Amino acid sequence: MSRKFARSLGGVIAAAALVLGAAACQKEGTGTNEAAKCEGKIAFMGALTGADAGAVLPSRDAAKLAFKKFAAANPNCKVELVEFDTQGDPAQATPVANKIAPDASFIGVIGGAFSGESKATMPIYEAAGLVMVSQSATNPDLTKTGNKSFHRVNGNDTTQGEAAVKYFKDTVKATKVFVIDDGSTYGKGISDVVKSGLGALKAGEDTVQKAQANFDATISKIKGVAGVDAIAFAGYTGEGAPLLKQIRAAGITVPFVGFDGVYDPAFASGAGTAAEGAIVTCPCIPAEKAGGTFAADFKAEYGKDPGAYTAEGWDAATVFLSGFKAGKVTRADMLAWVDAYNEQGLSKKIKFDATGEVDKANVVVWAYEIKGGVLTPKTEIKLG
Amino acid sequence: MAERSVLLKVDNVTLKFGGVVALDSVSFDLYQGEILGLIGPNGAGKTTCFNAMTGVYRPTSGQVVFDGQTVSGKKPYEINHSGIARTFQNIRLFPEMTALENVLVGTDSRHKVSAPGALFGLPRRWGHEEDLPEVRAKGGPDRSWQEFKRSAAKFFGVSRHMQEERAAERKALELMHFCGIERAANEQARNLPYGSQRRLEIARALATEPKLLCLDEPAAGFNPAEKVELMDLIKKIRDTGVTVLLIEHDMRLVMGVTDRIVVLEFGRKIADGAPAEVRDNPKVIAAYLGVPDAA
Amino acid sequence: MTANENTVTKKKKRSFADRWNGLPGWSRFFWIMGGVIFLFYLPELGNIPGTNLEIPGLGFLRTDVGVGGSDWDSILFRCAVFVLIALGLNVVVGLAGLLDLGYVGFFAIGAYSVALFGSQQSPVVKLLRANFDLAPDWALAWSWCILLAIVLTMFSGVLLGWPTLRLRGDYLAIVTLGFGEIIRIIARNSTITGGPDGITAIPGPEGAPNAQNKYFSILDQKWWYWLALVAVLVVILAVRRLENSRVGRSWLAIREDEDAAAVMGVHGFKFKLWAFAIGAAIGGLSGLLFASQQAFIDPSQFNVNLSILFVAMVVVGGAGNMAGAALGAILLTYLPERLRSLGALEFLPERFQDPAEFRYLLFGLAMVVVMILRPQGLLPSKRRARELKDRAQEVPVNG
Amino acid sequence: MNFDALFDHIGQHTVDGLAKGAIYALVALGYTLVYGVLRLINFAHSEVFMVGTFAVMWTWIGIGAGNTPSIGIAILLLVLGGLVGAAASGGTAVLVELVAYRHLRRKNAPSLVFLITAIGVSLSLTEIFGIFTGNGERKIQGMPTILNQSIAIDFLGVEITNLQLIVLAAAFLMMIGLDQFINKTRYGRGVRAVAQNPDTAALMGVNKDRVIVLIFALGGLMAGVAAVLWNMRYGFTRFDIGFVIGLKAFTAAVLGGIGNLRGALVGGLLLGVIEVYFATLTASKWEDVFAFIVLVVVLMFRPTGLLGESLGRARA
Repeated sequence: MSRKFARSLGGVIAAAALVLGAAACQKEGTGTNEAAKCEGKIAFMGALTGADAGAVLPSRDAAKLAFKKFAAANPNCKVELVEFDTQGDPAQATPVANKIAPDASFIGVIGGAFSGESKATMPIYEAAGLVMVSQSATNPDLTKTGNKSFHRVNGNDTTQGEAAVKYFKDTVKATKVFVIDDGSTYGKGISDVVKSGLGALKAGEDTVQKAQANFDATISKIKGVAGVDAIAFAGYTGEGAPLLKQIRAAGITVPFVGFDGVYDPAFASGAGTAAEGAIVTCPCIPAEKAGGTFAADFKAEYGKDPGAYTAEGWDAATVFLSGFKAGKVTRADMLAWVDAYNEQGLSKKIKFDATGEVDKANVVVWAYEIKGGVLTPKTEIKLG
Repeated sequence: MAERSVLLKVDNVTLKFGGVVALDSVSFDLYQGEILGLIGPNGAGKTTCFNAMTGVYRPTSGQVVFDGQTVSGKKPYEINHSGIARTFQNIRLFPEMTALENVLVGTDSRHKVSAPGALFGLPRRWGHEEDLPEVRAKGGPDRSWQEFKRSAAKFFGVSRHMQEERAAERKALELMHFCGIERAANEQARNLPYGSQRRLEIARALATEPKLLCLDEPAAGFNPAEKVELMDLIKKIRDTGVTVLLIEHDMRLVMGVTDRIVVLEFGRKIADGAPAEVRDNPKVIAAYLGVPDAA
Repeated sequence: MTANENTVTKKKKRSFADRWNGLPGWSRFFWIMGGVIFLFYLPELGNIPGTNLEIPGLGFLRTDVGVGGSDWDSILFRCAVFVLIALGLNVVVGLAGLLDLGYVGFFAIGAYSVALFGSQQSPVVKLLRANFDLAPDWALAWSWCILLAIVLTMFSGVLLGWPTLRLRGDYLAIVTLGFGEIIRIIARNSTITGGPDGITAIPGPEGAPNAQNKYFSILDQKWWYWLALVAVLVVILAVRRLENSRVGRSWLAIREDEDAAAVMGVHGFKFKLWAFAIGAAIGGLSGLLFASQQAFIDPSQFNVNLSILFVAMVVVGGAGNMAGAALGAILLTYLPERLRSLGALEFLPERFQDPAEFRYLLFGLAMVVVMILRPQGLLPSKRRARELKDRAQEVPVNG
Repeated sequence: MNFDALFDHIGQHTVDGLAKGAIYALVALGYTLVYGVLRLINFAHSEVFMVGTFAVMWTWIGIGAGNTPSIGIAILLLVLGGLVGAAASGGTAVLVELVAYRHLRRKNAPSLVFLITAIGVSLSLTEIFGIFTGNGERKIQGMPTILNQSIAIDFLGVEITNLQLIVLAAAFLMMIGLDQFINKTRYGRGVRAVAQNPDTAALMGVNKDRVIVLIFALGGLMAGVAAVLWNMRYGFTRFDIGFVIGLKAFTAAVLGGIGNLRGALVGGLLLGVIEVYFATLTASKWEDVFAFIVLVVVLMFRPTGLLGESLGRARA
């Protein structure tokens, strides 16, 4: 009995010793001396892995390119772009934001790339006084919450939806439009604007699901409505490409208009010949129209053409980089800098209003046509 | 024979699976306090008859009346609550649970089992010494710990759930002792030797406090010495007032222990009577002709 | 006196569980208290609180070391929430043996009940205000939301269980899977739930999320972790009581052999329903904590893959054993996060350098390997021997 | 609920639904075969299908197939695709059995463990294809259109396209072939014997392991054929396509009665039709909800599916 007692007691004591008595050593001093040097980190937050990564990686690459060029031009500026992967999932984005927010070396955030993660994390950044500049979160509600941290350089879904309505009315001259969305925040947001804008011109609608693969039911529905002369799709490539392919295979040849969710080389390659002639609107300027050597530089760096929101990714990075150059190295200074920013960017003239939105008049919406499997700029849709 | 009360009445029970007739208008009575043997060649419908009685199958026609109530058509657990317990031909214990827990499952049949009761431990009772945990350690921290637990139980009172649990544990141990397997209480059921598993099944069935215990080939796989022990156990069970229905292949065992025998063949009853009469019944001899009587 | 005296067959090797159960009660008690203190210390892992000292080595375990990592307190919180889920699912899968592939549905219902009734932004709250003449800033208090979440999830558990628990195991799997999907699709496609946009401003113990909150702040997640930890401890105590009672015994009996249990008087359907309802309530509680901490939910966070991950937690850890289920939950939550901030593995070819990219592949392979090597899970369930060694001999002969 | 939209074109919707369901049915056979013999839900079967679609796609692209080749070449491509798909899917299925399940069976592991292993295998396969295809960006993969869709039959306003016809015909042919194989051949007898009673079958000299490999191969073969039909009809694949199709196919198998070959066909076709009907009545986003509700209702009244479990014996 006593041996057992000693053993049991010994165990308890040993455990306590392990916790308390382990060789403690002095922590390194982590003093934060914030000299006004050109120095700081910017976080890039978005889906870098996972199913939605394809929509984010091009803008990440553009931002990286901007940082690289800046570093080359300003060797005494020690700025760094740190990437954080959220997989586009709000639940994974909040721990990331909670890591970034208390870390004083971060001066700003590029992102969130998607609306959901932006919504989940912007109160955290606001509480920490960190400024966010998103390159691609398009949900209109994001700027309506009174959040002081959130800014975006891209146009929102309302603007794009209105542009699309205009395109249907003026260019396609459609009389019966079948509207399809994917039920996501993004897809539903745009399709609501389009549906109300079209009014009586809307002939039918359907909502597909994320990762849906066969659209027999949707096509069956389109065929059920007589005289459909245009189809609008608000969603992403994953559903858009197979949908378009199946629509064309079913012998429906009417114009197909997608939005920036399918502004993606994979949309054309995924849908193959069916994609020929499809229209994609995007509040993003054609890279070659963006002026400068951006498109060529991007291709030279990565060996591929710029994709969705590359110019915006560059612009978001530039907003911060010019701030660093102007000596804004604290969060408060950087926030003030971004609020007051007024420069011509690659994609548009960037000046944020009180809500963090760029001026609607400056948002450039382009219609692209898929020609020979490549998204080619067709026409700019001028908003009234 | 004095008039004895009928405990169970199998009344014209027929059971069909698709086109196959497994039981064909079988009728027999079971009297309070007797040991009845149910015998017959393989496939005669003995186990099917058990299943029809304990609610595993619902008879196609006819009924089973137990203790004045019709039980055929009721759910197995309801039939068990009304007082029939059984064992299985191919042992069906709860293999991952300890032997004691297996028996405790049986005792639960006689208690009200409710999740809120177990969770919140209400209602409580104060001041009864027999409810409190024992202090058994001779000294040292073990004793202090047990004393601490005892005084805690004294202070907070003991829930009815715990009282019943303690009583059930005592009863389960008694039953295991009764069946000669008390040493195995803390073993996992599947680690027990074969004979102990058979006995454990009997203990578990007895724990449900049955009026009628149905044993399905309890001696299968036993050696002669074990069979003798089992015969004693069955008699001991009957002496506690439990009526026993026994399916068995071993004629010596059946003849040695039963008061009366019912013989089935091809789903039909062919004989019914005292062991000696049945043994000499020409139909029974015909049925068993050429069939070795060992299992 | 040896501990094995009354066993029939002697074990050659004593497993951890045997050793643990062999310890005297008071020693177990101190170990557990030490463990609990350690759990509360975890947010400071590697540091000695109140000093500027650190314990070498321990800091390496945190997820916020290295580039691209996540906040350690948030991950601890997430681990705690998933442990809670694993404990709840363990009641259903491990104890009662019912394969529930739609557990995420209960998680979602718990999350939505606090979001829809507690948030100022929720359509339900707005609707109630408009129709019942309530104050313009009315919303259900957080503490009432807890009750609501538990009631709603229990109710939905019974609602799902009533028609389906009569089905055999494999059919139950697909039906529950469908249930999880239905909850998500409804949340996503109806306006009353906020649709795909989700719900923001979900309250916590200190009310709506606010940077000025003293404990449950937006920036510092420590208190959130401690809250979840308390919930975990309470649930462990509750489930332990059930597990060691005749309710738990009935669950095990059903799991082991449902027909035999029925013949022994166990009302199978009733206990399966209880298991479902209790499991659902725990899932709902964890959903509530998850939604409160995150302050924002949308339907995409509740997809089927999560359900499958939950089952994987329980089975990899060891179904039927709370410690196992908890271990599974911690490993499957923590490891991908730790792998994320491992940094580039420069000794590998360029294509393979980024461990973040491969973490789910590694995860899948690990699952297969663990299952092949240890089919019973990392910590297999083992019924604890009762303390009977003396009493067995006190029983009167011929009882 | 838009009843007009449904009833005005009910014939068309039915045909579309049947053609949609035929592919589910072929994949469902894989679940059913394995379940019928091993009482095990092979969750990795969805990835067996996914691997098939990729194999077929690479074959087509590899031999330089262009869009809509001449009819002869198209048939050749389809047949070649069928062979490659069957080989790839069958191979994957057998590999899963040999690498993962066999050890577990030897250890007599509980069925949950098989499930988790299957999920692990499934996740690994998905990730491998996700990482190593499409530039690591996990994009959808388009492929050449082998056959142009055209209307083959126009009967009372119901249009049946050539692709739908091929899919339906192929599904029925494979189904009949499999049925004959299981019921008429020596190998099939072995399968049925093991399904009914593995231990007795082993005593009677049936090589249980060989039978199990055979059923995995057969299930994979059916998934491979489903893959080539999928590629022909829908013309794309994606690393995570298996999950969506697998879930539907599994539902179909349960609906018809898992373990029952004909049940898989009935369940698949029925599920396709239900989906199209309800999508027409409401919107595509609700079709899964209705599919599952129908499943629950069917199971409540027929607890073992529409046709019951019958590859071996029906269980009580």
